Amino acid sequence: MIQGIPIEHFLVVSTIMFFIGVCGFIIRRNLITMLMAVELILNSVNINFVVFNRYLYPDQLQGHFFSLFIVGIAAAEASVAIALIINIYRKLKNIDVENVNELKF
Amino acid sequence: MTGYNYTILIPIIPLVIFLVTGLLGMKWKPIVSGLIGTVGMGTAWLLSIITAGSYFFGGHHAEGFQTIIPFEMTWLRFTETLIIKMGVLLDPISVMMLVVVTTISFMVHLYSIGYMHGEKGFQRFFAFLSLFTFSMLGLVIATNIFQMYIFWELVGVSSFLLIGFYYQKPSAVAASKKAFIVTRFADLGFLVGILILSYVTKTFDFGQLTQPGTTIFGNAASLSFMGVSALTWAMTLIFIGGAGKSAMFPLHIWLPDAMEGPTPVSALIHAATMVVAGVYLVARMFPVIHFQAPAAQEIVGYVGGFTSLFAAIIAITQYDIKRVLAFSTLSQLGYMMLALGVSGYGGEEGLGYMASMFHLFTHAMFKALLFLGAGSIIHAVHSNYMYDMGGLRKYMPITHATFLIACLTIAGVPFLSGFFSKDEILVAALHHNKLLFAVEFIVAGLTAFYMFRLYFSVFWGKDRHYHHTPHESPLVMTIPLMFLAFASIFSGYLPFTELVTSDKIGFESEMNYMVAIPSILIGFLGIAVAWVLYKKESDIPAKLAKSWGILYTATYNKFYFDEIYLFVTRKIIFNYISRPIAWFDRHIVDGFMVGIGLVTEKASYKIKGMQSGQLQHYAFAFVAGALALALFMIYYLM
Amino acid sequence: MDFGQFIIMRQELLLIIAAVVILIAEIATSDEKKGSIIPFSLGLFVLVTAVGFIPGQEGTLFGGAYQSTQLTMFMKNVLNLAVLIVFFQAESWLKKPENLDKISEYFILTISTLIGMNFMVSAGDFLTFYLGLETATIPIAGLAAFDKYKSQSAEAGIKLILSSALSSGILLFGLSMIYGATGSIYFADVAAKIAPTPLIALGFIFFVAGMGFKISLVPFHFWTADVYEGAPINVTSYLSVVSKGAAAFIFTIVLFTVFKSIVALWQPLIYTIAVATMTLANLFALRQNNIKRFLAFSSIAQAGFILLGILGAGDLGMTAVVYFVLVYVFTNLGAFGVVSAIYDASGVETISGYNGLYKTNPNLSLVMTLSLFSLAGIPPVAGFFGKFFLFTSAAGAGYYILVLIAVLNATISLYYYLKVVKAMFIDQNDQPIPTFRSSMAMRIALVVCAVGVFFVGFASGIFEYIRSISQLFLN
Amino acid sequence: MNILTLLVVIPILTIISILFTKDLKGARVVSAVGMGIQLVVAAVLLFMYLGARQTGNMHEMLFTADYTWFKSLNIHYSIGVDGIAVAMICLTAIVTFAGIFASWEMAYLSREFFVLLILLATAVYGFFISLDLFTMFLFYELALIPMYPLIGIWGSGPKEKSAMKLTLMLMAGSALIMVGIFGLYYNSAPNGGPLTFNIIEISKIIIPEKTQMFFFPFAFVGFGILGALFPFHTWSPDGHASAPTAVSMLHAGVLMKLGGYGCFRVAMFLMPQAANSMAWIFIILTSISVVYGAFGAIWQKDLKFINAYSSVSHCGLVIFALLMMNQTAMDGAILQMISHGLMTALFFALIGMIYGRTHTRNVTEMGGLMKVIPFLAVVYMIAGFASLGLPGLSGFVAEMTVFVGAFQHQDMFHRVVTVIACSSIVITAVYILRVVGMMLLGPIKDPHHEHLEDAKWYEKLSTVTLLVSVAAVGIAPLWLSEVISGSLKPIVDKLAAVIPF
Repeated sequence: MIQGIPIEHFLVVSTIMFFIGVCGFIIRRNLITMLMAVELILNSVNINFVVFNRYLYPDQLQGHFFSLFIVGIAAAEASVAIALIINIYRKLKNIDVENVNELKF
Repeated sequence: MTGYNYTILIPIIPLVIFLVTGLLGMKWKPIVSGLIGTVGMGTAWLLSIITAGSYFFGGHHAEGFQTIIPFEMTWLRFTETLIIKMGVLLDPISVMMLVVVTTISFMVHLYSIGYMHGEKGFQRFFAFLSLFTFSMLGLVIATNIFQMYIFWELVGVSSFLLIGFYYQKPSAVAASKKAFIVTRFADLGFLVGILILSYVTKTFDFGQLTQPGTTIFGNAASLSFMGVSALTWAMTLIFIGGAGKSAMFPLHIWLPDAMEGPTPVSALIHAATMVVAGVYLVARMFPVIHFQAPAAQEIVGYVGGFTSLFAAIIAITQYDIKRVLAFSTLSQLGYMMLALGVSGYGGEEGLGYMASMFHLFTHAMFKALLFLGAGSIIHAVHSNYMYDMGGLRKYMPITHATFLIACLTIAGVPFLSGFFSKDEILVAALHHNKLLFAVEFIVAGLTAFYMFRLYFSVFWGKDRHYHHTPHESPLVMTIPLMFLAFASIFSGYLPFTELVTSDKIGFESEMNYMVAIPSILIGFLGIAVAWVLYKKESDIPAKLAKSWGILYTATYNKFYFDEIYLFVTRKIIFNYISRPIAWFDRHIVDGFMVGIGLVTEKASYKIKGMQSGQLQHYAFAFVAGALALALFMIYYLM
Repeated sequence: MDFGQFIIMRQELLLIIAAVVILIAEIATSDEKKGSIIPFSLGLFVLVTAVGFIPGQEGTLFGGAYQSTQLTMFMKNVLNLAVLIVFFQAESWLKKPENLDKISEYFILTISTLIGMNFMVSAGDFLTFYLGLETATIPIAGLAAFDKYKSQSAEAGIKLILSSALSSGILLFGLSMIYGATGSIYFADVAAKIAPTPLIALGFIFFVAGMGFKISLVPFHFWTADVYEGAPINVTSYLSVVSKGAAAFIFTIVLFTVFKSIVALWQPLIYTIAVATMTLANLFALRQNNIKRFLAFSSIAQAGFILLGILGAGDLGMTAVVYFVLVYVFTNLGAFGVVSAIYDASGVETISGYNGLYKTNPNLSLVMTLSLFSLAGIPPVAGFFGKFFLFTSAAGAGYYILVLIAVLNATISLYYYLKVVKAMFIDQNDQPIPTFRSSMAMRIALVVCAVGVFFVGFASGIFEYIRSISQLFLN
Repeated sequence: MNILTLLVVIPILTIISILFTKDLKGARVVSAVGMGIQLVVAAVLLFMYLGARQTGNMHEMLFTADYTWFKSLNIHYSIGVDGIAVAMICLTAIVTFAGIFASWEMAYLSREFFVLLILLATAVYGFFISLDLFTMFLFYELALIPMYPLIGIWGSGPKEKSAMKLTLMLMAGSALIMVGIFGLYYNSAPNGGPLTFNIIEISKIIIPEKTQMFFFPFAFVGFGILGALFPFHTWSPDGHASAPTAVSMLHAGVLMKLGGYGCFRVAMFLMPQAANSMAWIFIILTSISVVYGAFGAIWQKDLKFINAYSSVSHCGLVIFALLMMNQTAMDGAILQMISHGLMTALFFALIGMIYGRTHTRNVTEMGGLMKVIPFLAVVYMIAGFASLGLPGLSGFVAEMTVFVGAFQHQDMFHRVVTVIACSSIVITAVYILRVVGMMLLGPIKDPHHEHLEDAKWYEKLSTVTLLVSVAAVGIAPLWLSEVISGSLKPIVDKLAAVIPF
């Protein structure tokens, strides 16, 4: 529709983004990078919402609105997360997730 | 049928005495208990005599004696027909037993006042005696087999209590335990027998069971288990019960040990009354056994015969006078059983039955006498062993005389009671089974021998060095002796053939000289041998014993039956059944339950690595879990 | 515009007002008088809670994005009550000097999350639901890291925020699929169009994963124990009761309304998760010595039990879940209250540290025992009734074997609850926790819990009321 | 107030009063008074019951009352008793009364002890009067849980472990019961209409056989665990060995009866067909437990272990008899419950008292106690006789009713196992006499035992109460047996109606 790009392409992209995000979250040791991975996931969701809305249900705006809210909340989440990461940095002097394992078993 | 209502008092009196002396006895002087007991028993004795008199001689009995039930109440109801009742049943054998039990019990009570004088637990002794008497009387007058079983058990317990009277003596405790457990084992047979019988007939009632021509056995023949008919099973099992109490081989082992009890107890329980309960039981069930389970009757006969021989042989070698008497009791009980085993039903055919009851009666008198005499001796000498005795005739004339009478009676010397009853048994055996007759004939000789071996070693022979000179027992002890001696002599003249018969109808019986004369002869032979060997102290017996070697040792050790039983109980039951079960329970069953807990706990430690504290591990589990669930859902549920 | 209609969301509005008032109070009070914010906030919240119980009006707002029914109002009241108890229990902790400058933060953050939860419970579409969910989650991360100077607290915060970010990402991914398949985010529209297609199934799984995170179901539960242990006790209790309760409410509502037509599809799924949750949590709980961590696993196991009620998929199931959460509020807060009181007084938070507690502090031990028995489902306390009705619900759907597994799990759980009881009553201790007297507020809270644990079960009226409003809601 | 409700209210009031007492003296007096009143109420109930039956009130349950509790689930507080329940209530009252006096000198945390003990009793009363499966289950679990602190706090030996094992095993049993109860509940209205937990209502319908076959094992084994069904009995030796006197008394005397009672009232009564088809499995298990328990007891040295194994044997006989499913055998089963309850309580009371003096429970370390503590020794001996089935004491009546009833079964298999079960009377005699012989008779082994004090008044009161009950049942069993079998009739009729004989 949009310049002849079929919906599948968007969805493939969003799915790839999602899994990159998930893998990044699982693999990367840096807390900030992990946060970024989460942002990837959220953005893949945004793509989904927008694309579904645009392609399948063009007569309403639910998807668009949803993605807007997601963007907003992602920002809030990121700010709190970064605040906590700073807190961790103060304690550990690094932000390597492997070191955050005092609580276990 | 009224007029016999007072008979209920006969068992009630000892019960009341038991309760009163048992609960309050501690508060009184000991002698009070003794007096109450004796007076009470005297009353019961009188009542029994009156009952017997009016029952046997109080009317016309041409068509047989009636069975009278003056009192009966329901005690426990299982089903519509299976009801345990408590009641009083009067028929010839029960009336006869009433007399036997109350007589002996009365005598023993009286005797015990002297014998137990100054013992600790004097009241307890009398309480137990009353308990026993109550139980025994209840057993005798039972109207149904379950009532009999109930009192049977009570008798067992009172026997336990009395054997273990000297409860601080380990041997007495062991003996009482043994007696109880062995008879208990036999009672299991009795119980199962009752169960089978009640299953087949749907009744416990003696009246219905033993009625001639009854139809309650209907299709009983068709019921069988392992190829043997149900009633044969039932009767054999019931006989096992009887055999336990009457100490038939191989359940005899408890009786010799039971002599650990005070001697009056031995006289009352282990000679005259309780041990004949088995015989009484078989007699009570006689019509059923005879008609419905002839195979069981055969067993009765052979077991009786074997026991009498076996016990007589052992008796020869024993030195403890009470044990000699105990084995003699075994032997005599074997006689009675054998007589029942060879008996027919009705009239002359039922001679064995009559003879058995007759012998039961006379045996009760002379065996009680023997025991009480032995008690008197022990009282004087303070030892049970023959080698501690000798020449006592000078010191204890009354005891000596009465003991001699008893020995003569048991040896079957003519015109004493034992002669008549034993003779009838031999006749009955001769008619039915030559083998058993032969056995009994030999036993008659052996009996005479071992009794006089005992008699001579105790009253003749060399004077021992006594700690203090033996003296005659007090009057309270010798009166019973004299009374029983009197009974031993004359009870043979009671017209038993007319009174106590298998079908309750009297018959005439003649002395069978073909049997009587040889048996007299063999009796005298036995006495003569004993005279030669034991009248004067000599080393012949010892030499003889040596020459028999292993056989003697085996006999002296009662053919090692105690050891076999010990092996079975200690080794097999304790070590090879109970211990493994206890182990199995602790380690396998419980171990399994505990194991579940342990495995859970182990698992809990094993999986702790899952909660590694690594955020990324969690995330991986999160995603992997979600994907696994998605796959599970999409592939399996859609 | 008719502003009168906003009365429908009065509970949320009241909370917002309360939060704002506390903020203003914070600004208005001088540094020396910060302590007085505590009684002020407590009083305010008592008021809010009380007002919540005034019967309200049903209705929808924002074109169906917000709905208020008797049931949701009741749920909110339960949550309010729980938060009230938590506040009372937090009083003595907040009074500590190191927390003096953060008092209002605690209240405001907590009330914020509560607002989020209220919206979540009242959600009529996935957007409101999502907003509520996030509002309810993000501030909690701040609360978890409340003890600024404790590394454990910081760790709890970071673990919570990152896990929750991931989980909400996955949840959203699922929601986007459901949106793609049905074309709507409104519950009512989605429910009408839902069908057992792979896309919806996938979306549904991701939704369950996201919710599973909040309710802490296996395998989405791993954060729970760490965060519960690291966070301050009064935050943990809040997390374990209020946050979990609210999530359970909305999870039940969504499953029972939106995904009603694919019930055959999700029942086996929930079954599996329930078994895994109960079993794994119990196995972990067995060997815990830190009482907070122990209660964390216990609360995971309890979540497994809640799933049994959900399996009932009907008004009985709804009733059972709501009732159980109500019971759970009193029960778990009773336990946490005691833990908190002891921690405040002596700093002990290990089970072995509780040895001999009964000798020195009998009343606390009794409240703890009562709560633990209620957690284990022992009559006659409320936990028994709560569990029984959950099981009734599952059995009604034919899941007898699951009920058996659940009750056996309850037996295992009894083992570790009894271990605590044993520590308090049986084990000897040379240096037991000294006798102390906890603050008035704490005592009030504990008494309320004890009374609740004792009487909620017997009071069949409560159950019947929930049943009636559930029936209203579902029909 | 309904007299049955009174049975629950009195103990609760007693508990509350105990909370207001200061020390041991107050607590025990209050408990004794409370349980004394309870005993009187139980006796009154018995006479009221007999009176009602005499006047021809032939309802299955008497003194019924019904209050709706959870209306939407149709849960009621529904109470009523038949002869069996009345008998069990009397048993409970007697044992509890004796138990209070047996723990007269419980100095450590005495108030808590009495509270828990009476709480246990309360639950037991509640269980027996319940007609509603829900309340029944509630009381059932309520009765189990005080065992943990009671054993754990006041016990001896490896008390925590034993208490835990006992509690967990019994709770696992109640897990099974719960499944059974749900099965009954959801099948209680086959023709529509409201589901019900009411036993009487459920008994009126016939649950499909397949359903029965599924739920019967749950309910039966669940209750069976408390009834010490082999192989789930292992909580019993440990638990009893560690428990304090009064707790052992109540637990073995009363609580284990809940198992047997439940087996029959819930599992068999409501699911007769399944009971019939599956009986053989459990008959084998129970006949094993009868013999096995007795053999197990022979080897033990600890008095309490001996008694615990003996309980396994005796309780096995209860379930064994129940499974024979005829009136006589079931009558015997109930009698056996009562008899065992009284007997075993007496035993445990005595063991506790002897232990309190000799400080050992190992029979091999004692001897000749008859001489030093004649009262206790004599009572122990009588209890032993009761246990081995001496006529005139309760054990005999019960066992004989069981054996005779079981042997009337038409099937050869049942009769053969009956004979096997019978053999336990010999084995019982062996272990009882072994103990009596070693411990009470013979010379005094330990010189420390030469100057022991004989029973105090409260100990005498405790033991004599039980002893008199044992003897009363044993001497005049007819009325009790009639009360029970009268109430069994409707149950047996129902069994007979659905089971093709």
